[in-house]
Amino acid sequence: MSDASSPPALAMAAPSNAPTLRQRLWQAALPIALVVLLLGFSAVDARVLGLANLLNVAQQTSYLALFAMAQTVVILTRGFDLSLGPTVSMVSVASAMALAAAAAAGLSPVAVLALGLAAGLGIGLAAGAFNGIVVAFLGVSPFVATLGSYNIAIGVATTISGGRPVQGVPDLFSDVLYRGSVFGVPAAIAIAILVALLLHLVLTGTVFGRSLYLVGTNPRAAAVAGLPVKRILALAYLLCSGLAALGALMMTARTGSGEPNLGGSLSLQAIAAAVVGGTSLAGGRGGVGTAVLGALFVTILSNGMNLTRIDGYVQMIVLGVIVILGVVLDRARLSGR
Amino acid sequence: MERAPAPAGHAEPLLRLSGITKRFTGVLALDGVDLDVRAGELHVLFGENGAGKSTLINVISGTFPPDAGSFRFNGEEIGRLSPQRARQIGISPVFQEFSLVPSLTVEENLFLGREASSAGVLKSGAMRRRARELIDELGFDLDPGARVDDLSRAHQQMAEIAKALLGNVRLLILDEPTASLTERETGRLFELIARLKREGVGIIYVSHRMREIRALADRVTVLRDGRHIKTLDAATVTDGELVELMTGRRIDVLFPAITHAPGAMALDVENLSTADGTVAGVNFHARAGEITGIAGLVGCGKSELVRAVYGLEPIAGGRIRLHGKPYDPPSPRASLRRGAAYFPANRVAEGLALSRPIRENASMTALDLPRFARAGILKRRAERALVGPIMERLKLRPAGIERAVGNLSGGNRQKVMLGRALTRELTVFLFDEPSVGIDVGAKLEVYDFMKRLVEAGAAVVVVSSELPEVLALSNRLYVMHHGRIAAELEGPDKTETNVLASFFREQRAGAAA
Amino acid sequence: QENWFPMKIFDSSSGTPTPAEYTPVGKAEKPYNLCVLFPHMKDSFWVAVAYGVVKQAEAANVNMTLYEAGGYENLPRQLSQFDDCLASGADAIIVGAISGAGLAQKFDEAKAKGVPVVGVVNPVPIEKLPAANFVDFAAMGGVTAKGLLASLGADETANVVTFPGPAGSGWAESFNEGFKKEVAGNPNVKILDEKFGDSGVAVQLQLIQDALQTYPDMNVIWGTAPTAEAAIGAVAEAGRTDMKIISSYENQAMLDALNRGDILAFATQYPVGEGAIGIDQAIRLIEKKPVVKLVQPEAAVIDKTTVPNVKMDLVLAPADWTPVYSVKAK
Amino acid sequence: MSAIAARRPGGLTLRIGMLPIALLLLVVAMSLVSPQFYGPANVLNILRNASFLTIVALGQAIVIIAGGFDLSVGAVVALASVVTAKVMGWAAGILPGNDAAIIAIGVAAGLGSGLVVGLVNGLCVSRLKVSGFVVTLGTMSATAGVGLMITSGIPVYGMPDGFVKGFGRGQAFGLPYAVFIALAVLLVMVFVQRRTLFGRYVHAIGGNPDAAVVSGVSIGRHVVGTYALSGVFAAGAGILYTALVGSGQASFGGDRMMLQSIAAAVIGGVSLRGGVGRVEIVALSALFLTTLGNALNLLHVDARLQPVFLGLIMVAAVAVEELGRRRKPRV
Ligand SMILES: Nc1ncnc2c1ncn2[C@@H]1O[C@H](COP(=O)(O)OP(=O)(O)OP(=O)(O)O)[C@@H](O)[C@H]1O
Ligand SMILES: Nc1ncnc2c1ncn2[C@@H]1O[C@H](COP(=O)(O)OP(=O)(O)OP(=O)(O)O)[C@@H](O)[C@H]1O
Ligand SMILES: [Mg+2]
Ligand SMILES: [Mg+2]
Repeated sequence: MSDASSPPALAMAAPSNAPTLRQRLWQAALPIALVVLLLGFSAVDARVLGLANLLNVAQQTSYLALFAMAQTVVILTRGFDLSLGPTVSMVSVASAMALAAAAAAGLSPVAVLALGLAAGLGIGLAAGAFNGIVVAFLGVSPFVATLGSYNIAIGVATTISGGRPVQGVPDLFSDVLYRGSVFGVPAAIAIAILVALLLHLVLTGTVFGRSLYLVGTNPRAAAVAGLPVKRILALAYLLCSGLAALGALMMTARTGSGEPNLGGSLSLQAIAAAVVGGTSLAGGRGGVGTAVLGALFVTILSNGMNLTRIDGYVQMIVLGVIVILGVVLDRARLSGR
Repeated sequence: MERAPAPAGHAEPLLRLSGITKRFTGVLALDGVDLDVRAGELHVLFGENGAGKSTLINVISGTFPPDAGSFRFNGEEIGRLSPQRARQIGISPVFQEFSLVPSLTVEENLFLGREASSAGVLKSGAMRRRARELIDELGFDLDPGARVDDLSRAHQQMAEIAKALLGNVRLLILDEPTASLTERETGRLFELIARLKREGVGIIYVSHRMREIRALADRVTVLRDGRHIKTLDAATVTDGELVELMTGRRIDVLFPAITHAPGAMALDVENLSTADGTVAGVNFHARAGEITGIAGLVGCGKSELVRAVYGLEPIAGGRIRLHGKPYDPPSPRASLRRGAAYFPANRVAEGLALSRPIRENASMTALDLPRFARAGILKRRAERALVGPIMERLKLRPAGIERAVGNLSGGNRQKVMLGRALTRELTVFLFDEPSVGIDVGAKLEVYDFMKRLVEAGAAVVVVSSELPEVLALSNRLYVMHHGRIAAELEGPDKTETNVLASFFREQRAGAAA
Repeated sequence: QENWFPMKIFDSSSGTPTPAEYTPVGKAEKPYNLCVLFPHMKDSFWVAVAYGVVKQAEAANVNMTLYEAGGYENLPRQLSQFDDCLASGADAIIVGAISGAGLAQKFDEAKAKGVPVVGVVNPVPIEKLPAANFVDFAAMGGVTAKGLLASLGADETANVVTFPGPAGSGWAESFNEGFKKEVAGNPNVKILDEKFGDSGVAVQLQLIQDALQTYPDMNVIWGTAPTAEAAIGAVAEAGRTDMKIISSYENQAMLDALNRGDILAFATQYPVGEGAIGIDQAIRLIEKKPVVKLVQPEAAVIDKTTVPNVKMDLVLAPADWTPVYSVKAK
Repeated sequence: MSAIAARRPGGLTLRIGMLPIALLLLVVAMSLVSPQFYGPANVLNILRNASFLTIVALGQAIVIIAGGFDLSVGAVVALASVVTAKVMGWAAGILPGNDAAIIAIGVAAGLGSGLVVGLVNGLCVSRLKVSGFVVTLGTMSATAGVGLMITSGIPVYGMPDGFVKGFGRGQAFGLPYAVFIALAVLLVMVFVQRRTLFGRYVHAIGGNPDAAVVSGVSIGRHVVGTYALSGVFAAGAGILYTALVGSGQASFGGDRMMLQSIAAAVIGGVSLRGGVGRVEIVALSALFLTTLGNALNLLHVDARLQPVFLGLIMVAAVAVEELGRRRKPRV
């Protein structure tokens, strides 16, 4: 048991193979940083830890977490999706137009809702199919492929909406997807938790999820081992855009209108959140946990800075520094110091 | 710990290591290792996979700083050794995992880190000439302008060796240099080694091939579990003793006696050509219950042949039949479904997902089976229950299937690959260089594994550059040359002389044409 | 800042704009906490609004915190900031909305919580809010069109390419519509093309250069302030002295350019005044004092002839003023 | 030996790539359709705009070839612009009339600001061992914040006429100075890539960092070098923009320039996995992207639909190249 090179206080902690207390602490570095951050902010303004604000943070996190999870699916395969933001805009506009048209046509509420959801998810999946086919079957690098669809989605979103918010979304839509609640949990949070659980099951418990990690770690080995690499890649992009579309529908319910610029800078924000949480852009490492953790981190940071009244430009600088520090912390965790 | 006594009156050895210790997370890779190497001596490092040979070499060449121990080179105490410094003082390593940059040319790689330049500007002409000279001098068939990622592993090995020999060499380190070379290149390398020894260069040599150790070694140091076991004089030690020191047990035979019982035709290839022309009009077949060997010089297309059958090389023409049924076009997934599996030579690039656990790597080829997944949902408990015993059976070390494959030694990585063969019902096994880089004990296990497979009625195809291996294992042996079958040898015809002769015949015929 | 007021406005609470004068209440009864949300602070237009906000908050002795979303592409961030304002217990929220429609749900939530919200500068659905002050962007587009028409000689023709701003922003489309509607019936004005694009000088410059090639007969450039800024150099380089440049909104560069004679005119909606009025409306709402529900500043086109009569301190912040993001009550 | 030589991938398109062909097709087609396209003023525009992009993309390409990623270039363009303008304004106050000195000080400050950001990027990447993507994502945000903080978003004026009228809008041999600067930068970079140790090491580090280390290449120095280069180049583009427009603007560059510079590099054959790419093709690709944008404008394509075409053509160009290049995997 006595291991000369490990710190004396911890030498008895565990057999050499199990993680030591110190390693466990590093494992939890990011969550600990989160708590420290929250406590720090609440020292400046006690409202940060108030129930109202915590709920607010949870709600804000749920959207970003959803998008970060979407990115994680493709980042696992060594890709990323630059078109996520514009896809969100496109879905928002398309679903709002469908909802408005259906409501105007006097369809039953269920039919209106179904039509809106179908239109949104449909166009989202179409974007995913485009990315998937171009990346997997045409062999174009994810950057170029999704930069292409980024431009296309922007064009489609502004063209079909005429560049203006799409009005006339029935209240019903927001009542369900925004104001609704499940056992007292607001809809957005409930949906995000549900998606997180399902995606976690998919990533860890299904052949598809396993394949994502294997393909991301070594695509050639995966191909030699007979995994349908192209199909897996295409499905990853499809799933990514599907999740993005779901997020877009929730955001549309939040705004109550179709917004041609809703996605704006979401692509990078979502990638950043995923990466800060510990997802590796080199593929094969990360998961639902890293995505959610990253989203929480970024959200708490900006919420805290807002509540403690830090100037806008200073916030940008702080955010930049913290993003780097977050990842340094994560690396320290990995190297298991 | 005993050492072979140094010849009297001999000055201090070229290299003297004492008490070298190196720890990786969770693994003590080197535990107080002593080693000395004299000028003009070839010193073999011998040990099982994971014994710490490569780690020791990495320490000597400045890649890893040791955690403890002292280092003297040429009579001088060396403090902090960096790769640059090591090269400057004449330590030249040939790494097991090559130190080549795939996107650069051979020539650019040869000079990497030691470019001829003035004021930061490269002197390309000088370097080109020097590279040409060196390759000619070594007698390698290597194009200095070729990009490394266009080369076969064998040619990459040549480039790696050439790289080490550029510049002033006082201590040459060769980590399994012949693992993917064939007889001819191996012969060239041995001539070179002899010359360097005459010039007073010290050589550290790692190999799992007894024949080579016999032929080359002056002294042998045996490592086990990161510890120095013994240093012996090669002239006075027997193979059996070495193997016993290495493994801690007796191993009498290297190749198991395999009872071949050729049965139904499992794989039948007619007039097969690949799109890139490396395989041209090959006819060949493999029967159930026998091992079919394929031998040939480097670049003859023997790997491409089985890769094409498995579905990894685009096919230009010809016909493949698996169990009598036409198979067109092949793809890895379909091959596995039909019971044919391929075990690639390059395990890092094509075989394994290094950062994933052993368990996932082993079950990778069988995720479509109901025993591992139903309706796309993994059965993780069943997976653990299946993979665990398989790895135990293959004597994976260290045991345990949740460790990342990247932390295993070369031989153990090979075992993980072999483990795949046991995760699904297979009838045709295509092995590409199955024993590259694995130790004697592991080799025996691999051969035993093949023996069990054929004796259970499977068809096994072994592609190998190691002639003794294919000769001993196979029932029938094909010799390939320039993408064609040069000979098919069976029974008493299947001798080393005949194989070499058929290379030779073919060459003469080629020259005449 | 006593000299800003009384300020000439339209009272549009009833639907029809009636000319009126606006005067603030002065000091607030208590140092309330006001939250101010802006789309961004990346040009002198929003800095001018901020100036009005800050000065009025100081004058009224209230606490004020200003958040900016970093650009029109960041609606989700503005939504979060709105939530943060509610969570931090603001007494009132003043919003320069990225998208009025997009924030509509938030307005309902604030109403449900009893927090008054005032829309400033950017249009918002007025029925959702207790008070707002903004000009109709379409009307502003129209104002600039009137300015152009007024400058045309009897037999002069105007071949216009419009550069309204980023597609999908809403405001760019509205300005453009208003402009087009106003010139629609006029046989002397022809709209050759509409070039949407990010409202940065570099992007606009490229669009203008391309347009100069595509439409050799173009003689009017109408667009955002960065458009006009970029146009000055591009037009000079192309040697086109006949080009008329009109900007749909104001900034420091526009004022300088006008004074130098580089541009024909720019429109203004008195952003400093709008910011100040927004604060005052919020205080009135908190204190339940009478408030003008919809204030519309009198938008105007400023050209060489009108510039001396304009109250410039209602148009732009002083050049030496650096934005502050929060005001503490004394 | 000859057999091997013959087996190496060949064919004209494979060696020079699809891009020059695509560019040629675009130019020919546009010249047929629209006479304004080859008008001198338009050619001038294309070349000038391509110059800005080329300069930024060359720095980006070097970073990517070394296995990194520079998201901060857009923010650096903006920062350098406002720093240059501010410093020139300040210098004009203390050295009235001495235009040459004012310009020199301003340009040095602008380039210096880019260098600082580049050094921070490089040091963080090499010291903290954090991926370039994350580091530059952070510095992008921080740099943009600093740029806005300096100016509050308000354009900065007060640069000497010699800088704006003389340099920014000046020409030599009928071409803007920016074109010559871009050309010079390109030539230097071609030389650096082909003929210098730095270029060789950048390729080696991107191609296989472990091999580079054991071969005795010091990684840190060269990684820092690539980011510093990228920062300085982006700053250079920012200064050129400033001279052209006549004011320092925090709105220059931005995400758009960042994405475009990476797109130019990637479409120009630089692999995001590192180790592969040639700067002259990157320059060609910058020219292609600029010409494409210009063509869509000249063709009167609706502004809202332009991105759709741009996206499709971008993907198609790379897909065709990829399908042509598709080769078997090697062991
Ligand atoms: N980078 C590393 N991280 C963690 N463990 C390592 C690392 N490299 C080697 N090891 C471990 O160190 C031990 C010695 O490995 P080494 O590669 O030196 O063995 P070897 O004698 O060269 O074996 P082989 O004959 O298979 O090449 C092994 O247990 C291996 O798992
Ligand atoms: N002298 C050479 N220089 C460069 N490349 C070569 C040379 N000789 C062969 N090659 C490359 O090697 C490829 C085929 O060699 P490879 O070694 O893979 O065949 P193999 O005989 O099946 O392999 P192995 O002997 O390793 O089992 C050819 O396509 C060619 O590109
Ligand atoms: Mg080894
Ligand atoms: Mg081979």
